[in-house]
Amino acid sequence: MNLELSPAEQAFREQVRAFLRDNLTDELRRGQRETSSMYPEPETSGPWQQALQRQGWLVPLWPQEWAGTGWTAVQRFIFETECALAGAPLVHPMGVRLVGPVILRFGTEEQKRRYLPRILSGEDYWCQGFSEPGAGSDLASLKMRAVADGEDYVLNGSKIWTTHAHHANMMFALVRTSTEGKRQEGISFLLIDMNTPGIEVRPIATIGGDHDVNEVFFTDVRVPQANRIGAENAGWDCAKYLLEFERGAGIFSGRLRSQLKRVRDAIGELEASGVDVRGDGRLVARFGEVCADLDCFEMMELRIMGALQPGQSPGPVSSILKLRASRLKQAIAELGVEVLGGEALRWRRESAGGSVLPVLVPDYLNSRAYTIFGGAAEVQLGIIAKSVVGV
Amino acid sequence: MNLELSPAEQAFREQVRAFLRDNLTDELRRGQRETSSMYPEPETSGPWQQALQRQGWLVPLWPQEWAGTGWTAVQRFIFETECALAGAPLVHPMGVRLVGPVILRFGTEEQKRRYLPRILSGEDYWCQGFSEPGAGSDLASLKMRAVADGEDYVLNGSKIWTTHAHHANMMFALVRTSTEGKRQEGISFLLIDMNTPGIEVRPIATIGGDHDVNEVFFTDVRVPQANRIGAENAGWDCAKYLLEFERGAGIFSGRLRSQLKRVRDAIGELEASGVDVRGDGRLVARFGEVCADLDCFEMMELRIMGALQPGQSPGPVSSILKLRASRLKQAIAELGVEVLGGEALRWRRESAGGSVLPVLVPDYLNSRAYTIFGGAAEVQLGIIAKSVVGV
Amino acid sequence: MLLSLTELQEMIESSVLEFLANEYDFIKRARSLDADHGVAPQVWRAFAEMGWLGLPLPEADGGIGGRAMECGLLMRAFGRHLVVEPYLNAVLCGTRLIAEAGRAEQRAEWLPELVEGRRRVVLAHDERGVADPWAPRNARALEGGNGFRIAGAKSIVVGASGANAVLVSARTETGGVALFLVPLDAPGVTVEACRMLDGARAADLRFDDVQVDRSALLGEPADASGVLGRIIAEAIVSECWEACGAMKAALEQTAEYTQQRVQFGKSISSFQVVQHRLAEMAVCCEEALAACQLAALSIERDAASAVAAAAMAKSKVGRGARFVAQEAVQLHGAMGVSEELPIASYFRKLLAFAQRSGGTAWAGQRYGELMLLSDAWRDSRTLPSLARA
Amino acid sequence: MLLSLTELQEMIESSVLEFLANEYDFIKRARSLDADHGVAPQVWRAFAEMGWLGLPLPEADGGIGGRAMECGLLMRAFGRHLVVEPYLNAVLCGTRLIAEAGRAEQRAEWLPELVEGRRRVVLAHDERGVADPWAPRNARALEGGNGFRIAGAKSIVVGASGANAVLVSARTETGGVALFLVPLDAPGVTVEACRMLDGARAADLRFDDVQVDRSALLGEPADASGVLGRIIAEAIVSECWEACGAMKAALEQTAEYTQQRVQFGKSISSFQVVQHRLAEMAVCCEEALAACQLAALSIERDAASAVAAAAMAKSKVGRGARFVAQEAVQLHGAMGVSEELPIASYFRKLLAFAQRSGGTAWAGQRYGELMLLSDAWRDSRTLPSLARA
Repeated sequence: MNLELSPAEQAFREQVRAFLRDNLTDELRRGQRETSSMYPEPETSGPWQQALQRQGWLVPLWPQEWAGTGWTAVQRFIFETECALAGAPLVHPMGVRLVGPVILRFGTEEQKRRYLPRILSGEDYWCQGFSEPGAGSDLASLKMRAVADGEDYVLNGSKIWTTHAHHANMMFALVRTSTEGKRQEGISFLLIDMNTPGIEVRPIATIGGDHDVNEVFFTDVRVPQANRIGAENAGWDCAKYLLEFERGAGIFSGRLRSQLKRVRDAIGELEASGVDVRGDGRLVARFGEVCADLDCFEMMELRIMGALQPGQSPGPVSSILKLRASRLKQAIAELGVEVLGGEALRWRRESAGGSVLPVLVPDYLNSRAYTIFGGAAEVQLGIIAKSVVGV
Repeated sequence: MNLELSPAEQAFREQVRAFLRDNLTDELRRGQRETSSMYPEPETSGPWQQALQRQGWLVPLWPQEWAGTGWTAVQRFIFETECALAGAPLVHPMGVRLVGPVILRFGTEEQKRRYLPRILSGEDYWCQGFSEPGAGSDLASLKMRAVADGEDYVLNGSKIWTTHAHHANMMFALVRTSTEGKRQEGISFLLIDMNTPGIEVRPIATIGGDHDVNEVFFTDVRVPQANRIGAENAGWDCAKYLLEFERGAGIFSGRLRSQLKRVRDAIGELEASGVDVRGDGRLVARFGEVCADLDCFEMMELRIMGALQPGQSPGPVSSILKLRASRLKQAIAELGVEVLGGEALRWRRESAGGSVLPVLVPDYLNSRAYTIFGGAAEVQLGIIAKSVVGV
Repeated sequence: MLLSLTELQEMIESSVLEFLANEYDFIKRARSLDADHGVAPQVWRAFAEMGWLGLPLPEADGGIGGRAMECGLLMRAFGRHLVVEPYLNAVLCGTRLIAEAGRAEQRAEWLPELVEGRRRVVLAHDERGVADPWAPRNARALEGGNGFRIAGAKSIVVGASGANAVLVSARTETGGVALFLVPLDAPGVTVEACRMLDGARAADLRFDDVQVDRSALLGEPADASGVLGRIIAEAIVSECWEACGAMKAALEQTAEYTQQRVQFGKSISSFQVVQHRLAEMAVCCEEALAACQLAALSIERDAASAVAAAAMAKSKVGRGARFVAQEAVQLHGAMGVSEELPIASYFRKLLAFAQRSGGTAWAGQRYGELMLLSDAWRDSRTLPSLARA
Repeated sequence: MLLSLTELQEMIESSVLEFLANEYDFIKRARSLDADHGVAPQVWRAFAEMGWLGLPLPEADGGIGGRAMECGLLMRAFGRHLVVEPYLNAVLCGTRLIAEAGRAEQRAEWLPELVEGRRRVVLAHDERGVADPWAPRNARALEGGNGFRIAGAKSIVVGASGANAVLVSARTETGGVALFLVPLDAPGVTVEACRMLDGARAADLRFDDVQVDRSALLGEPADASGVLGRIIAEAIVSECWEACGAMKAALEQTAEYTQQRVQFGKSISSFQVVQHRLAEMAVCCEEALAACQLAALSIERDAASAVAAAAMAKSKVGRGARFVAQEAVQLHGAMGVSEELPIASYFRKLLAFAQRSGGTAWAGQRYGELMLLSDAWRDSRTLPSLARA
């Protein structure tokens, strides 16, 4: 085992840094830095996606004939880490990391030719229609009906917690096309144009005060059956593949370190204004513990993700990564609030002069969602017990 | 609500203090102070039991015709608190608090006349035969057989975790007299002379290095049926009553504070020898938090136990007291180890000159048992969820 | 010893709960959230009519004579309903300080209108970067002419926007602390309003050499640190009671939600981990209540114990509040991080509580320092202390 | 970058595990527990035969040339089997210091016999009341005559009883730190043996003006704090590896026990709270392993990072060790607090680990101080650091 970079890896790292130097503007950096919600707004993520696409680095994990890079897992770790530490925006994942791979795997040639280029160019902005009011961690209990009618499906029902539905022009959704048999067997995977009549998007206010998620209502919405990916009632396979693919895609440690930088910068800001933050030994100790947690997470992520072969998924051990990443996110955010002390009582003072202080409280509030969405902590613990411990 | 003592309560408190001044010798205090296991040795608890018995204060909760004191709940709280804070030994509870009340409630007149005076005098030293290798938290699954044969039962099987069985001349035990019907319905409550042939006591070494508990083996042990309390197969009622009575009997806050004193004394000892303990802000904070925990526990215990009518049990809320008392015990013990720092690496240096340092590590190790014995923390949480929260 | 509530205490608690249940449910609460300065006029008027604006005042001043316990019960109900109005800083600090420390003419001028709800005075004490509520302030009052010149800044003063005057704490040249009654429209006072994490309103105040008459000095020209320290301690205990009410409500709502919410074919309250989590929350709530009761019942024993009681309660309730708030949100799932249910508001309320008055962790350390310096902790904290032989 | 073990590493790990599985199961371990000085002669001999007594030494010195990773893998296996012998303080500290810092004649005199297991030298560095392993010592060495006079006391020196000599760290008159090779039978040395929490043996040493020749000074008469500081850092990382092995074994035994133990008609591993607890323990074990790997792989990057790597690992592994140890005992129920199963021994081992070398909490604070002083934490800790534009 060693962490030394080979000459090729070293050269690659230099290449990434050069790209970041040339393309990552201060404005894009600021956009990411001032984001307290899960994903930056399209005006921040969009231009960055285009820069990556120009460079040919937008979709490292796609097949090479579809703009994939063919990188090794270590290269991808280097790339993600360098981008995050440089403060680059997060690319909105719904197209490139979620629906794209599903279309690549299960779509027809025509579907690929139609959707993939628009995903790469950013022309389509996607949202995910999975959760429903009654179906959260228990996704298979979803109820939204799609009834075949001629060449279309007619959709009735609603989706909830739909991130950026208010920005999206396309949605990929799981819908119920049959109520026969096992619950998983009556689900289909549909691509839906958000401009179709009968779709209504209602914003949901969230704990941190951001508008991130929505409820989306469907009333007699007609979607061509041609927009179905895979066979009818085989949507659960698409969903499983999507989740499996995502497990092999996320590299979080750089992003978490970048979040910790924001906390460290807040300490600097407060001290510059005369507040003695580091005089508090307990806070220093907490900073040390969070740093140690982060360092170990990074090592664990590198060891697991960096050892993958192309197309390989880490398997159940990814539940450990997911659990720890979400808790670390929360721990860093909580440290930010501790650093603020009484200043945390202030709600959303406007950011002035690039101050990071106003973002810390919303960031903490929003961080509570990280152990809920995308497989709650309780679900991850159940997987770890069964698959890692083996009880 | 107020915490002011009435003149009568005040006078009672003075009376208790006077008694302690006159009867609690330095030797008894030291015996308790140097105890790291759950109960002091008989040479410490015995003389103190006799002093209490002489004063008529040994069994406050027994009926007055059987030496009970008729105290109010607040008086009992005052008594227990004053005794604990003065450093008085813990009275061994097996006779006076566990089997005594069962005999009082379910015993025949003859059984009462035979056993109760010997409990009060300390002539009989009791141990409890409930747990078995396969029956811990799930007590009703106990298997030790008692087969009727003439006027006797013949006992075969074993009991485990039997505290002070090596000191005891008597055991009260739950035995299986029937395998029909529900598991709880085939259990009888027996009093067993430990000198009966066929009983073998094997010491069990424990994590803290003390000899506290034992395994007790029974091979064709003949116990007169006359030693059964209550009807055959009705022993579960006795056990339930015993547990219920015990719930209304324990006052822990003073004992916990006395344990904390030992930790504070250790700080003093270490500082006297040149170690700077209080320079560690984290330790100071931890001391403050443990103090706060203890204060609140005391208030909670006073509010719940001090409001009881004679014979009343606090009900399921006692699970909160039990849970918190056991965790506080552990927290105080853990604080003791933190205070020791590297000195904790030393195993059982002989106590010299009344030093409390050697007792702290065994105390911490033994404290881990408090969330296991007598209703594990998990069992208490289940009761709280069902009966206090109501889910 | 009396371990149950007195009649007066029961009456106060039930009347506050009844009023809030009718007039301050989660929907009606929006009136206060949206009102100018976070004070719905009809609510503040009702507080006056119920006598609560004089709760801590002696009957001679038009009050009810409530002590820490009575104030605590009211604050617990306020916490349960997430009351937005600045009752704590206005009534339990501002009004009470005037009643306890004010000179006769100050009392006569202010108290009747404060109790009737026609004016409001809040305490302006917190300063940026000074966590310890009892530490000396940086604001200064220099004697000169026929009065004082006040210079300094006060941070996030709850209820300051919309108040008629503030009681500014400032160091005097003799090294003591004095309180000054300063109208917010006095020349040199800058008021920058802000919204708070829990929906209440506050303001940052700047005093640029504000000239006040000698009559602005609260009370006799002596050191006010004694009365101020005690009232800050009581205010901290009151804010613990408020948190205690919010914790209990969050627990109840979570227990109810987990019983309704079905996943994998059963209510999530039937999962053992959920049950244990709810049980842990219930334990935190019981302990928090005990902390508040102990603090309220022992805070008046002597001056030295007031700071200790406040630090003790803050440490204990603060730690429980963090756990209960986080678990309440977690067990609500996505609903917990949205505004679809009140639980997010409880989370913010409890976070605000934890950050206030120096913060939870600081309180624990302060209590540790106090306890390691004295031997008070060696005695029972419930039984009155007695010289031990 | 290589993210799997090298052949050498795999060979070391499998041979150690194989040896211990055969020769050091929980029953055979009693040989060492009961042996004089906690060292079973046949075990120490076997260590020598396997080459492990020279593991960290260059091949030229009869060693294997193992670095932090190789030593870590061996220590992890030692932790798994709760090895009692003082390998860490004898080989990874004593022998290694002589190899790295000793003069040619010292190396020639000692190394062959140390590697062959015929003699043992341990480091005597810890002093009562000095938690920070890198802080200056109170023991002093005064130059005089043809040598030095050493005065001071060393506390709980692991493996000292039964050692032939100790390496004493002491402050010299120039303010630096020097190491002296002192035989334990030298006049003025008092050895008070004691048993340790984890079953190992140690001794308190007192040096009452012990006169040693100039030749007792390890290495050239220069400041040894550099090499000593680095080797202490590596020793702390090694003790983390050892804890990591003990944690994993405790987890495995607990998982197995909960599957066998039936209560209320089912194995307790089928209770959801037990499953989640085991899962949390497994997460702690994975993180601890990552901490050890990262520390071992980065500790040699530069001198400054050695202390940081050790503090990081100690903080992380220490916190996980506490959780795993406590939960392992709790899930074992009464079996966990008895000596009927090995789990109580694992608990004591992990407690001893947590208390060693300044303790877990101290390590976290130290790491925080280091990280707040430098900007090292801003960069990836796995990718080699690079000047950032």
